[in-house]
Amino acid sequence: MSVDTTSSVHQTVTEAAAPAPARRQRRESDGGPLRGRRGRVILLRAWLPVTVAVVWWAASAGSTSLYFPSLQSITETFSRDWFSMRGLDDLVPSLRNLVAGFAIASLIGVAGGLLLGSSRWAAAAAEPVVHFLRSLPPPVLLPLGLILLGTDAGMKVAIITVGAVWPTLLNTMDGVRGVDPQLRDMSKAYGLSLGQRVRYVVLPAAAPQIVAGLRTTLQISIILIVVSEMYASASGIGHYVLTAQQTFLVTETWAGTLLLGLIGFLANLIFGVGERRVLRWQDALRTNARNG
Amino acid sequence: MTLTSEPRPVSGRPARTGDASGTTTPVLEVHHLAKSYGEGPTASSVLADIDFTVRPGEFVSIVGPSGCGKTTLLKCLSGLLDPSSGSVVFEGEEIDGPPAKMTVVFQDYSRSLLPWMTVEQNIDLPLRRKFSKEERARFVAEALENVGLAGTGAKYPWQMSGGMQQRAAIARALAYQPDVLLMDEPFAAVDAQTRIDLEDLMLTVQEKYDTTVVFVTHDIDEAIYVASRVIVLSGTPTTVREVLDVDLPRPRDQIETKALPRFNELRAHLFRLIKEAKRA
Amino acid sequence: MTLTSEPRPVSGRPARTGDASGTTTPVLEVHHLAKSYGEGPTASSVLADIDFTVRPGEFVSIVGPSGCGKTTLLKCLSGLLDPSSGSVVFEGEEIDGPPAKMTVVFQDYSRSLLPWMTVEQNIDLPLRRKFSKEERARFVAEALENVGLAGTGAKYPWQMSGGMQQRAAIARALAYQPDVLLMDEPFAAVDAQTRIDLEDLMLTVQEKYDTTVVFVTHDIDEAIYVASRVIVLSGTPTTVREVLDVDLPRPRDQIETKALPRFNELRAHLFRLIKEAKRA
Amino acid sequence: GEAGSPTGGSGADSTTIKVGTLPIIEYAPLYIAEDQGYFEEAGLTVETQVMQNAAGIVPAVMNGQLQVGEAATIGYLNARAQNLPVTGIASAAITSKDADSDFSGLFVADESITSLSDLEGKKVAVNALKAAMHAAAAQSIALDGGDPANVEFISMPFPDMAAALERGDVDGVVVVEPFYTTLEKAGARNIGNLYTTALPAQATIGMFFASDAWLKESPEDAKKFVEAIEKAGEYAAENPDAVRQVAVEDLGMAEDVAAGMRLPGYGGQLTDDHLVATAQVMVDLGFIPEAPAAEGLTWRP
Amino acid sequence: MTDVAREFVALFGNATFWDKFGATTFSWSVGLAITAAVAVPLGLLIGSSRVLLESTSAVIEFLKPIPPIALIPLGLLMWGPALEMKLTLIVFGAMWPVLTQVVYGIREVDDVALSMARTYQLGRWQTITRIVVPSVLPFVAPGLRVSASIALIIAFVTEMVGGTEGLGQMLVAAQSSNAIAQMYALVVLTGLMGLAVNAAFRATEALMLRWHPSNRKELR
Ligand SMILES: Nc1ncnc2c1ncn2[C@@H]1O[C@H](COP(=O)(O)OP(=O)(O)OP(=O)(O)O)[C@@H](O)[C@H]1O
Ligand SMILES: Nc1ncnc2c1ncn2[C@@H]1O[C@H](COP(=O)(O)OP(=O)(O)OP(=O)(O)O)[C@@H](O)[C@H]1O
Ligand SMILES: [Mg+2]
Ligand SMILES: [Mg+2]
Repeated sequence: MSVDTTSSVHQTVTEAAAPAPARRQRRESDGGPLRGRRGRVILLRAWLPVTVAVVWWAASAGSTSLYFPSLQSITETFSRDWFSMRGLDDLVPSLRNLVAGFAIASLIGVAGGLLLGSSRWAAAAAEPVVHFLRSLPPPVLLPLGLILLGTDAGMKVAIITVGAVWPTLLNTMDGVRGVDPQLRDMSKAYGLSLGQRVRYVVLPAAAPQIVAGLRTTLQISIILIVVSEMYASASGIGHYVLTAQQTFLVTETWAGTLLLGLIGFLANLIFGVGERRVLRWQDALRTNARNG
Repeated sequence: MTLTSEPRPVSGRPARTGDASGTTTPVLEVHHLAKSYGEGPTASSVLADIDFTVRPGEFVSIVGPSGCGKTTLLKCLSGLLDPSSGSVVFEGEEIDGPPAKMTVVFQDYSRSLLPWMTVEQNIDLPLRRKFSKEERARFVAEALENVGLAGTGAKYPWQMSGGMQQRAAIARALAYQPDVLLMDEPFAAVDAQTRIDLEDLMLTVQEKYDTTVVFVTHDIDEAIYVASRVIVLSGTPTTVREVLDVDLPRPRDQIETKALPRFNELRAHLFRLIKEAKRA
Repeated sequence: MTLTSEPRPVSGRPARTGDASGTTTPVLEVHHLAKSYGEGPTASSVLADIDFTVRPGEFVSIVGPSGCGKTTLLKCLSGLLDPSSGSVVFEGEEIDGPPAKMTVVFQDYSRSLLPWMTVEQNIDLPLRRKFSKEERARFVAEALENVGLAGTGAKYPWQMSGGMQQRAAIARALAYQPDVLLMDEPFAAVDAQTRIDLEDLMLTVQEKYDTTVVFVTHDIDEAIYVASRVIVLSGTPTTVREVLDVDLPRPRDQIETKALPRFNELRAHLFRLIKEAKRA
Repeated sequence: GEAGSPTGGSGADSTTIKVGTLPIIEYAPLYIAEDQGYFEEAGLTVETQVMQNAAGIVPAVMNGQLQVGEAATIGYLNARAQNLPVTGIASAAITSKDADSDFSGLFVADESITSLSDLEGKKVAVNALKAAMHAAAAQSIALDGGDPANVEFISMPFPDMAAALERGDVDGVVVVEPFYTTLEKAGARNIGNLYTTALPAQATIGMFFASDAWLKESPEDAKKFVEAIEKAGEYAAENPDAVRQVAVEDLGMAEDVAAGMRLPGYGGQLTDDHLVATAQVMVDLGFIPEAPAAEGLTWRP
Repeated sequence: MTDVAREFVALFGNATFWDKFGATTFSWSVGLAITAAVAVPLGLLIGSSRVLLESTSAVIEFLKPIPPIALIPLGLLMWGPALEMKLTLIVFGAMWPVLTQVVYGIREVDDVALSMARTYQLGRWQTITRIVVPSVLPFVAPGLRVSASIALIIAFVTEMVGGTEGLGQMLVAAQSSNAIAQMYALVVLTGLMGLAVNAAFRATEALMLRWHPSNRKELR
């Protein structure tokens, strides 16, 4: 069950107008053994990436194009550069910065969003600054970061944090503002404490929106690994990609890009596990509404 | 409320000193209450000029045509809405936000339960600040039992029928043990028999814990059966059309009380009032 | 439904050929309907084995204790839920998704209205595929008028009281002019006088357009007053406990009909049944 | 000319050439050719496209959207090392006349660092890694007897270097004008003039290149362009004030800064020899595994 | 500080500035419009079909973290420093937040409202436009605001690195000629542009989401 719930919740929408026989069929096959269903889900998830990879591999085989090397040579470079000690040297600091930057951005985003979402005063005071800051290109912020924070890892974490915090902040803010007024009334009428309101009412109510924001924060954090290593770096994935780009090492650039994609993919898998935990009730509710 | 002696075990509230019709200080006073929604030229006036008082331990019903402002009034009483003018005084102090000793059963019950918590957790949540863990477990179980939901505490609200959700919301309010309980059409979604049981439950609770209850209902029999007074609203903009003293003997009984000629008189009178109010 | 002659102006449905108690083909047949929620070991059976039929133009009430499965049954009848076993046949064909000629007034009225549309737009929305612009404007206004909401069409649902929202949902269903109308406690949130008016409105509509109505209610008087038959459910798992023929003369009248001794007999009988059902 | 778009005479028979430019003083001949009307005389209309580095210009030239690009010699050689189909056509700037007039320098703040080889074990900021300034600094350190492998080079934008040096984030910074003057004024010490140290006299440090396809297709246009640029180079070598004027008018530099700054050398042709020598430096430093083939590094009309 | 302010004011008297400003604003707004036009329907499509969602999730998650900056050389190779390249990169970089938000928003559609749609035979189109889209709007709004600033950032960066017409070019020139004050004047300008766009979004939202609890007039 847990495998397909994240997405199957959307079924209802299509069902609203789907031709009836299709619905009936799906329901019947749903009754099959769990193993079969899980197998189908994996198949469903894998067919497109596998197809893309195969087509890419075939189409690029023996490529002489300078900017579009064959997938084979990319994967060879990939395993040469990333499955090695030197690879670890590049990977470890980048991933550490990513995790730290994402974690801090999430915390600040949620906490700040809660504050700005619940207090009109705070929002009025802080919003102009927020929207000003979030429009500054990180490559421009970078020099500022250098000046303010020096060249060590702290600066890179700060760049990731500052660049990636906004989606979570905005989503939390909007999510908190959108909490059903009926629930607010209920919390007041029962004299729930501030902590209880936040923990049991506001956060769960805004959770779907917060989680959506966190996804984007995660995505931007990974992108910002590269930007944060644009300057003042001598190692790291971003450093690798940028140096490869500057020195026209096209295959290496592709290999680095591939790595970023992989990191994104894996990070989202991990994220999905946590998300299912947080939104379990919502999944259950939707599945329930569908199956009745 | 301060003249009392014998403290009650559970919520520590003092026992009632006299009959509900006695001369104790009112627990709730509504003075020239007016409320309109919106501002400026688009403002629509809902409550015009409402005045009444509720004595401690009293059971007051409020009736009035749909849309006349009963929910609005209850929200003002509970401090959830600020009146446009006039005031609500609770235990001698003007209200400004919901008092801790008061709570509300909302008309829109399905949206006042948290869908991410089981029914048990929903009921338990407001008790956390007031009671120990054991007490809470007992109160939750008792409350569920009382509203006929024993054994369904582990369900989520959205796994329950409309009537069950409504009863869960009532159970939450009962377990909270407020001094003053405002209820907005709390039995609208339950069947006739359950309704009767719940009416009697409310009478028992009110008797036992001396809870003050303000009760909005559309059911005229119910309004009379449970109450010591019925406030009839008419509108709009809404005013108090009449305050009806329900001079029926206590304890009330579903068969006997409703068979009394006086009951039928009150009933007929109330019905006429509402009919007129609606026409107005 | 195909044996008819004289087409009706508005929705093009044929006029009724005989009395509701006649021998026409049923419009709805429920065969051995069972429904459980959940799957595997955690499944909970709600409806056990339900059988009944509804003839065209008939007004059927369904009563039963809170949580027995009335809403579930209505959702199965409307094709919103697939039965776990058994079938629902609508006009001779097994149902598989909501038929075009049928609609539902949901118990959870506040969530069935779209908050981003005014009440007028909410009512208008489903009419767009069926009627011209002028017709729609007329039907919307008529429907609002009928439920006593004339002049409030420009409000958003969340600017209305609970009872007003519920009436708006009813207005939407009426304006849609379905052949079969399923209503789930449609008057639960309105005051006594409005309720009476709406009951009579439903009888008029049903009479005038020959609409088939299946009506869930908790009000026993209401169940009898409006219906030609009352289906009593008991549970759980729920079965049909009794189907009561309401042999009261038509046209019905709020005072006269309810004063009939037969009415009181039926009432008492029904009450007993529900009481027993609840105990079960 | 107006910043960014020196468009010349637009006669009916004039050919348009788009040039990807780097907004730095090394490429002044382009603006001078425009200002002096050399392009117009040759029947060329030149449009410029300001970009940040060779990594962007090279693909745009390969694509054919730009006909000519500017690159530091090292950047160009990097591209050639990967066999990209571009070829050098003209020299833009060469090393300054002598060490004293060299417009590149390595600045330190720490008293104890007096020579380039003292930087071993230290942190040095350059504007980009494996690029011109990095190579010049590393080679200069090597020539001073130090091992550049023991120097930690990091990249940093020029404008931030002064602050980083002051804060002690880095021990040395590698700059060119106008940052040279800024640092000097700020009291930092220059311990080595890099280009003149690292490279042979008159070596090309900035150059123009074009795609092989375009050179094959329109050798006539290329010829006209090269001639105009070379003429402008000579002019620049003789008229430093014209260069300073470009700095102010086309690059947006402040007038006082432009007036006082050191300039690179200009003039001369692009020759294979210079490129081969520079490529050897890159190989020595380990920037590229092997030098690109010597022939075909430059195109002559 | 005063230098920055002076430069800032000076910008407005500078004809080149207005050209570049126009170019940046144009590509940004067109890019954002395309982003919305692509991402919203795509999100609706993917989000409302389990098969599509499951099938595409791996590929999408893979593409999302690819920095547009890494694609600039490829873009230049294919289009040169032209508007197409800039728009492509803007759309590629800015579509993900909107897409993600739409996919999440679809889960929030009330099932009672959907049941209503089914019984009233609203059909797929009406269901999507009248029920799904309005329910999803509160999710799209912050997504679009995030995308707007990402689009602005990408516009700037492609101008800086990829040499397309716009303020980014001015920034590069300012940077390399040590015109620090002008550089920061441009930075402040981007921030203000972001601020202006946000205000525009707020106003539109207040109009389109009038019904949403966050915009209902305070009831107290
Ligand atoms: N989504 C669901 N998941 C699991 N169980 C459910 C769900 N919906 C309803 N049930 C259960 O099914 C039973 C019948 O529910 P239903 O809503 O049909 O009752 P009802 O007769 O309409 O009651 P009421 O009069 O209170 O509205 C209840 O016991 C309820 O707990
Ligand atoms: N948020 C709001 N904004 C504007 N008008 C509102 C709002 N809430 C209620 N109203 C209006 O105020 C009036 C009274 O509403 P209220 O909910 O208090 O009525 P009620 O007496 O509780 O009715 P019911 O019995 O139907 O629940 C109604 O006419 C309604 O339209
Ligand atoms: Mg109300
Ligand atoms: Mg129900």
